[in-house]
Amino acid sequence: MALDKFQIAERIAQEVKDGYYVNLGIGIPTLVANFVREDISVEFQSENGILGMGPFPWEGEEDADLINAGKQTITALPGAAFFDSATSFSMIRGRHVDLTILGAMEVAQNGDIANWKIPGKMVKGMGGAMDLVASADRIIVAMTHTNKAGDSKLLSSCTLPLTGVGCVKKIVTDLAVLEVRDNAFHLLERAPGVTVKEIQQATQGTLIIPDEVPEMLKK
Amino acid sequence: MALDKFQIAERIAQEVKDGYYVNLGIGIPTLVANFVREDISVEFQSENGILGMGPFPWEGEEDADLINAGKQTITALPGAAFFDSATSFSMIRGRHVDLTILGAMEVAQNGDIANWKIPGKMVKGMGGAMDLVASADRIIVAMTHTNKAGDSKLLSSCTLPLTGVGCVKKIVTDLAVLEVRDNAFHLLERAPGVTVKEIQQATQGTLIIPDEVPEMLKK
Amino acid sequence: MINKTVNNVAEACAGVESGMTLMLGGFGLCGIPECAIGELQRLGVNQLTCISNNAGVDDFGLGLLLQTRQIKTMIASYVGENAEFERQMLSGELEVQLIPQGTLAQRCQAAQSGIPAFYTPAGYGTEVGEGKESREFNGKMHLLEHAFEADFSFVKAWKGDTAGNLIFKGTARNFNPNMCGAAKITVAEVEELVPVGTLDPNQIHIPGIFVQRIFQGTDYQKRIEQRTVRSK
Amino acid sequence: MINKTVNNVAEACAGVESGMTLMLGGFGLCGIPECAIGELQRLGVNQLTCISNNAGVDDFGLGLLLQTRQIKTMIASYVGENAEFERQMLSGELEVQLIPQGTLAQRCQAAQSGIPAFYTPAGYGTEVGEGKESREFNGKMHLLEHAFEADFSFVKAWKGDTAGNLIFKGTARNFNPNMCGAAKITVAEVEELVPVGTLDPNQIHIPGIFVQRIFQGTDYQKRIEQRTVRSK
Repeated sequence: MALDKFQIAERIAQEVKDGYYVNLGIGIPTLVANFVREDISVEFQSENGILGMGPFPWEGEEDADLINAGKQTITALPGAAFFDSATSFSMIRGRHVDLTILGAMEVAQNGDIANWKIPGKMVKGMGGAMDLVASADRIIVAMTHTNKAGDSKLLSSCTLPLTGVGCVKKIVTDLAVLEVRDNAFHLLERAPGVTVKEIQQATQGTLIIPDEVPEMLKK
Repeated sequence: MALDKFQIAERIAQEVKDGYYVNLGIGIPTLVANFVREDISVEFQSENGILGMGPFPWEGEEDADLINAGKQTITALPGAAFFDSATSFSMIRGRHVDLTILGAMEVAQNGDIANWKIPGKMVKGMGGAMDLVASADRIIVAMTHTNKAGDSKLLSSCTLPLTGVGCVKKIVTDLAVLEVRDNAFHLLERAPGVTVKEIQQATQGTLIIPDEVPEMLKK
Repeated sequence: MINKTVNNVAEACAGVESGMTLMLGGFGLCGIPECAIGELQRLGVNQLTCISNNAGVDDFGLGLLLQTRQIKTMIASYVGENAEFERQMLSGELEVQLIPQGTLAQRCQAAQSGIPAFYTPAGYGTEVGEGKESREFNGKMHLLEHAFEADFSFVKAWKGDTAGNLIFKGTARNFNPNMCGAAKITVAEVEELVPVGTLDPNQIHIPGIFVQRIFQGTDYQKRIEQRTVRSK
Repeated sequence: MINKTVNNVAEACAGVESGMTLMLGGFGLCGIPECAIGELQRLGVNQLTCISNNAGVDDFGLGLLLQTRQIKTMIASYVGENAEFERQMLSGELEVQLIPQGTLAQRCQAAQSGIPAFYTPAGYGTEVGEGKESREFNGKMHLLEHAFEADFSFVKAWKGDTAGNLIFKGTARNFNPNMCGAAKITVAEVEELVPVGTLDPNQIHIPGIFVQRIFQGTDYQKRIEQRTVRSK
């Protein structure tokens, strides 16, 4: 069965290693923080100016001066630091952030990503996404495998305006975990109960399938 | 009679206006702070990272963590701020500092200045001088009119490696106050008792002499 | 110290004219110069170019100046969550330049710092790079980006002193420090204006040299855009 | 929080090898990483390229590494007040690159920030501009300058916590913050190492992400180069 957004987040959390500074995009990526192992040390950076971001505040303790990049009220953990936007992107552009997790509307088999604009229809802007994808060494995309119309979001080439070129290394969808390299999607894992055939049908770009495709989230 | 270094500083202090942020170079410029009128508000910037620099500390109150760009122990006035070197040069390069006063080994009639190197002999480095002269709108040079060998330091063109090109606007020496424009030194004032002829003899570059040349430091 | 105090927001905004380019601090509704925005609306200046990370919401922040059609061009990185904005943009009434957030911040910082241009990898190979110079450094393509030029910068700080020294709070810092000194005139509004000598010189985020006018703001709403909480 | 603590200066300097490029904070003798310099001398690594605003004095600071001939190339802005330095330079034993102080700071900052290159007016028309690309912006000539590349950054802070967050004191701040995160590995030595949560997150000058190793230094001399005082 396809994963829900919490399970996608749970699977991505396995990619978060001890000592990582991590930037979480809006949406599913935000949920990843909830699933990171307790026995490792990780710090979350939000590009609006905090390192050491904590969970949402207790009711009544919200502070208008303390939000994340999704404009949600948050808390700061002991050891957190606040900084300005230029410093924030020094962390990102200077490759001090170890892992970037963000959503996408389309990913191409060469690693291109599109997630900021549908011409003539939706223009929210790129926010910090272009800086993040142009700079990060490790980029994981969290998204559904297909869009609401049922069309694949894993394409031979993107149709929407790009956010970055050749930058996506890994994708976790509701159906599968895939690695992007050598101009193809390499299937690594499948959602529990989802068949390789279903994944293949939902993938428009070139899909490389190994002999064995283990299930995700096996305990 | 030629001015001493304190009188040069006193004359330069007259160029300091209310509301100015001023960077003072090492040597005579440092003395200028002592002669600024009490009834105007001025802040001194030192490029090693302080705005609102105060006088030397009282004996026994020196702090190794509080120096000026000449490495002298100083104090911070109420309202002072400390900052890093990049921010310091943001102030300078970004033209937020209103007036720069520095010494020179040579100034040319086109405004070129040389003050950091005598090839094969003396190489102390330019410190912040190249940034200061390349950026400041108002640059005043404080120096003796001639060097120890008696040669003029106001030249048709500099012989030493340059610190900046076409940047000096005003010069205050022990003999005169001069404006630099239209590829010439324009004599504005003379030291008390110093004749125009003496100034002319001490000036190798083109000197423009008006009909009347008032004395400096007339009370 | 040089006194930067003005009496009120009207004095602080003196000289703002139609057709000018303004920088405005804030991220979403967090740390925005509420008082200055209110005064700009009252002044009725229009044909403005506004540089700000976001465009407010329909009825607050820069959304107020959109309602009254005072903005001709918006330069921002993210403009979601604003229906009127989207309508004006898609209809062509509003000119919009969307640029990557890090590039936006650095173009402000560059203006403050007298750096006319710099290279960044953000946006290479995308629409953002169209018509721009590109160049390879260390095997990677970069775009040449230029410092902004603006007439006024409006920023909001937590505390400030009469010499213009500023301290920001939490994530309300965001673009505010980078916009200080990045325009011809920087106007800072603060929640608390204190006498010179009150602030620790080690803890000042923006030294007063980057600020031309400072005043204590009033009636801050400090709206929360997305109230997310845990329940006990 | 991620723990950046190492036990001592020896652990902090692990991996430094002959021939490497090192950044060292400080202005004159103010805010220099005294412990790291001492350890570099003890290690005896040589053929070093050192990026630092100054070169110390004869018997302190980087002057110590000059005495022992461990430095091959010195990149600095001001090197006066050091006779041994002058001797080695004029005799050709020491390679020296003198660059404007603001350019030095910005090339560190650029390395920290992932900006490979930027334009500055400093040095145009002088020896410093020879062989460099120049370009006009706003009617004024500028030079293209590049981010530094270095193996280690050694900085000195006043207080730091185990997550690597740093606070500097007075003018001992200088180049230290700009060098953090500007090399592959940044080593911070502090006068006081405190537990996480002790420092106010609003007052941190350098967030821990820019620091890989932190330790509490010992036996600081904090020498004063020019003791200037007023007498009561």
